[in-house]
Amino acid sequence: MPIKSEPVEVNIGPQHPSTHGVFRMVARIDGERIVDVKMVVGYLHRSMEKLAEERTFTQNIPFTDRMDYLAAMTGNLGYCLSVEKLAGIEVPERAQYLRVIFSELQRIASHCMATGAFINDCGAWQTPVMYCFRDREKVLDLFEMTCGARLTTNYMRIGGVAFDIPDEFLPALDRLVNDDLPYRFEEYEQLLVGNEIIMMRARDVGVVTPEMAINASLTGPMLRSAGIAWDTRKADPYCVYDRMTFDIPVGYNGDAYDRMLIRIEEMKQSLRIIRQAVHQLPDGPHKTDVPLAIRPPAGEAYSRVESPKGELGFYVVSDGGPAPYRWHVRAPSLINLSVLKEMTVGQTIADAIVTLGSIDINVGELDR
Amino acid sequence: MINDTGIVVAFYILAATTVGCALMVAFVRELVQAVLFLALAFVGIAGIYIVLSADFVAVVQVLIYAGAVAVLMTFAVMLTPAADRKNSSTAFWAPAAVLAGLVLVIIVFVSYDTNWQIANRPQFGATAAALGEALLKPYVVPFEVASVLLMTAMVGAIVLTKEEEGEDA
Amino acid sequence: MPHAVTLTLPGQQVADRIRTRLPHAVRDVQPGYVVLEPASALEVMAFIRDDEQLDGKFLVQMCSVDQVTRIDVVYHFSSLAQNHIFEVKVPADHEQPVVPSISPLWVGAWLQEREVYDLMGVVFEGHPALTRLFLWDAFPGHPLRKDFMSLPGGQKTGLSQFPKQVPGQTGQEFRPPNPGTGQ
Amino acid sequence: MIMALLTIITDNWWDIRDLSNLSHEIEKLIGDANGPAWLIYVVSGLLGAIGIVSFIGGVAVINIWVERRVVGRMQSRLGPNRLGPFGLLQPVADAIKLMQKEVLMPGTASGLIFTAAPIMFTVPGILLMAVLPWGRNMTLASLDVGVLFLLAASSLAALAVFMAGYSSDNKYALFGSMRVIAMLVSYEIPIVISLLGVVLFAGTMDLQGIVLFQEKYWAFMILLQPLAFFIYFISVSAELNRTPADIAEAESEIVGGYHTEYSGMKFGLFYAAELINAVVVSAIISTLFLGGWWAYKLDEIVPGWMIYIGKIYGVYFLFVWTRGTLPRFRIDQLLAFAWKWMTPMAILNLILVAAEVLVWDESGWSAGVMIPAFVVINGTLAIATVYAFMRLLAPKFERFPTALRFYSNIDVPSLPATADGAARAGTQTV
Repeated sequence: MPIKSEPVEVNIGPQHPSTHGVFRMVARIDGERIVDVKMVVGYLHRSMEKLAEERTFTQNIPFTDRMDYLAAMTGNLGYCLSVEKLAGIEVPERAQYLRVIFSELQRIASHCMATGAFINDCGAWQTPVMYCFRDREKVLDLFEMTCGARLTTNYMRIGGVAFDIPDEFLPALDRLVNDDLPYRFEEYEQLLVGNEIIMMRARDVGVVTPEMAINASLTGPMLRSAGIAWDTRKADPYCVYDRMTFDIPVGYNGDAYDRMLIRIEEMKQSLRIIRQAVHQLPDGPHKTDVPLAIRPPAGEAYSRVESPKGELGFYVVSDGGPAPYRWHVRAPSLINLSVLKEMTVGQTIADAIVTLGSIDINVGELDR
Repeated sequence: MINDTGIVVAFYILAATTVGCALMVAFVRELVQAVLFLALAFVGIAGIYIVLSADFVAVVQVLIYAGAVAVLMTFAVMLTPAADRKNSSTAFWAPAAVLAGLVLVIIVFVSYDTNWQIANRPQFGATAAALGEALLKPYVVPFEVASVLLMTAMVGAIVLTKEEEGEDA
Repeated sequence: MPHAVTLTLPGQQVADRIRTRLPHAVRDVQPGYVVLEPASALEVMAFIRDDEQLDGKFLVQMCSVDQVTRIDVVYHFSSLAQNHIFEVKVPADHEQPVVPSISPLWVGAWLQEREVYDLMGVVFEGHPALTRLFLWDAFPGHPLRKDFMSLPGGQKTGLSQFPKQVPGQTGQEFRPPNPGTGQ
Repeated sequence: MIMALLTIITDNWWDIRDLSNLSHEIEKLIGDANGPAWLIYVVSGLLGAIGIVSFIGGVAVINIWVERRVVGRMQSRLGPNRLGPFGLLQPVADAIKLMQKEVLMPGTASGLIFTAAPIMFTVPGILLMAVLPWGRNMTLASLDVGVLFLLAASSLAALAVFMAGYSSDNKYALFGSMRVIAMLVSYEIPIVISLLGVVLFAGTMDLQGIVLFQEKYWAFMILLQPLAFFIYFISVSAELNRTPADIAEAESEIVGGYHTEYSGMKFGLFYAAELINAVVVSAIISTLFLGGWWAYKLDEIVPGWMIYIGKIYGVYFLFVWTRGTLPRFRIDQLLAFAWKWMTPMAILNLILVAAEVLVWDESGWSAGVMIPAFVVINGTLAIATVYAFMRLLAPKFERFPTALRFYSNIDVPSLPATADGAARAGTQTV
């Protein structure tokens, strides 16, 4: 007579070391296998979209830092681009190059964090996280040097960048990009990529097929790991990305291991972009003068940016007043989770944790 | 040799704990506690072996019984549905008590009947080597038969569980 | 071959394409977007996804805008193969907004529809698990609506601060009593 | 009498190189003062016990510091250095913090088992210490079934884990304990068989005997039995549930494992027991494989037990090293690893050793020839078997991960519209 075992409901989160913030996953498991996954979000919901309706366009910029607090620069950039598109503002060359440099630096910092946290979910007792944090600190020092803040940078303005870069920025950036980080990434390559245990833990875990990826509108490393070569910087080049030559890493079988590889490769590509951008950095004003309470013409605009988590879109509707009439953010973390059920049902809890780590969600952006 | 008082005292303590645990196994309410008392009884028996300076058998007793059989029992207990985890009293306790009383009487009678002599043999040397010799020299056939029996038992167990999985899949 | 830079299809081109299959599905055509008839919205969506010229297989994003007289549900579709993007709106009544759910067609819409329902109150028929996403179920009202916690006259919150009203009239009922003074 | 005892200990402490000197001295002393005969056993037994328990107390405290410091250095950070010089008082602070913490017990927990579990988890660790040889004849109890005694004591841990898991009546704890028991039981077999290989070679099960064997034939056992060492090290690190096998308290999965509900000194006991077990196991490894207190000519100059402790911390560093760097296996990979890799390899090793011992006895060649021959043969065979197993059993991953494809521009294949989302509608409760 087979042993009768009824499924047990297990709560993973909201206060759990490996859910990257207050994200709760209620998994019903039968023995080790997961039967059903239900996710509960909203613990960090600050209703930013309502608040933004009562502040001027410039006052809304700090909101974008607090959404994806690990990739503040790309958040700022996305919002500023959408308002500039709405108001038809021209951004000087130097500001565009600075924007590219800083969003690529932010991508390195965020991917460092993602890789470290992912390996930590595989169980490696904080050692890789410490290495990744050490490298991330170097990038954050550069941010602090220019805009005073490490995490919530609030560096971009509508029409350009808040401050021009100080004199010691370029030599520090040069030292970081040419002498330090390339060897760090090789170190990751040797330590993590060939590691059998990680291959065993991450191979064929959380697999996404290309069709499902497109249908579930996944973006960023999730889409590229499924084998679809799509990158907003290439498809819809904003700022001066069309003058940069870089490659898009694309995976084969859409599992957690491919996503990790993609993130490490993307960090290398970012280095390439930064080198080219620093090489072509022109002089000139870093910001066009835009009135503080800008009143863009009534209308709507949607613009998107390739943030480390995926495609971050801003849909801004204005009615001619100083405040946006409606302000919607396309959060890649939330939409990348729509396939969570396909990826985890049928696998064990340990795999579910690894899958969640590989999606690299950021709860600030998820809950907005 | 420590003179006899030390050994006798040790023996009585160990005997008391073993019998006490065995009784507790029967009477304790919680089934899981019963299993743990069983493990304690096994360790008590190993202690008695040590008092008889049969060290190899004592260590093997701990390894086999306390280490493996007790864990097996716990798995068995864990697999029983939580409802009847209680050490519920069955209706058969009357006949069981009679039977137990009968066995007790027989033991007491036999222990009084035989005339025990202190075997004046020298102190036991290392028993492990002697056991090894005995197993492989005079008693090698029963040793091999026993191992074959164990093997068939294991294979049988695997086949049984295998079949069960077959149905579920 | 995909366009070098993402092309935003003009509303007119999208409308003509839709009209070839469903003549009277389009209510209004604007330069940037197309407004659909809510009744036949589902067939249009299916057509958008399966048509090889529009090829709207990738739902970029969906959200809702409260236009005081009606509520617009805004969809952005894009075709990764041809690298173009276009916008479609489905209007709904302001008091009881009901819009057909596109979750059977796009898996990505599951969470986004729940979010729109949670924050704007638009009911999507056909969505298998339409519950609140961020707020707790007993939350009164839908925050993103313009008339949420506003004067009975439906005054737009906008930039002007709330005029000092009698407490208990506009949302003060959610404020816990002040432990010190007790109100 | 006390003064005489003190003089023994103080003036020629250098000579206390092994316990036997001490017990002879005491015997002579008690003999002169014609005390009762049994007092000698009691006093020397007591001395040995105090020695070992204080060693364990010291080890449990020092190891907390060693582990945190070493893992800290591995992670390019400093590790505790605030309290006391180099943070040496940090473990003391931890101990005090744990002691003064309130010990909580879940209401529905069965009290007796709940309190008995940490004790039962610590006792085997300390029991094992009695059998280990610290000096030439400095062993508290040189049983001639020493190795078997080690296995028996370490098999009790499975029961203690179950008691902890079951009695704390918490879903996570139950998961953790069930996983650990499954692992302990399945890793016991490779341990037994690999130790059997060592015992076969040394001929005796008495640990002191094994060390003397290594001294007689002038070779560490690890050279003669590399495969046994490899299997034993991995299986025992799984038994201790340290990384890469610390699924018991896999914090990223089920938080805390079987000691989730414990707090205060009970948790302190669990934590200390884990460290003590680690030290005891590294002591066993250094005895069986690295020659215990004997180190070629060194043990004439330096007292045996100093070399021994040096080796213990050497092996302990290996454990800390693997703990600091390797990610964790999943439970089913771990069990498959135990049954598919460890057990067959151990049996293979046993067969090889038996054949070699037979050849050695029958042929009668002198040890001078046989020992180097065994070293060479066993070395190559060990590497060969591990490589063969890797080739045979390794999952069909490509040896080198498929490199990513690089696109200079976007390229999206026109895929058919995916399977209708409606099919998924029924089950979806996202």
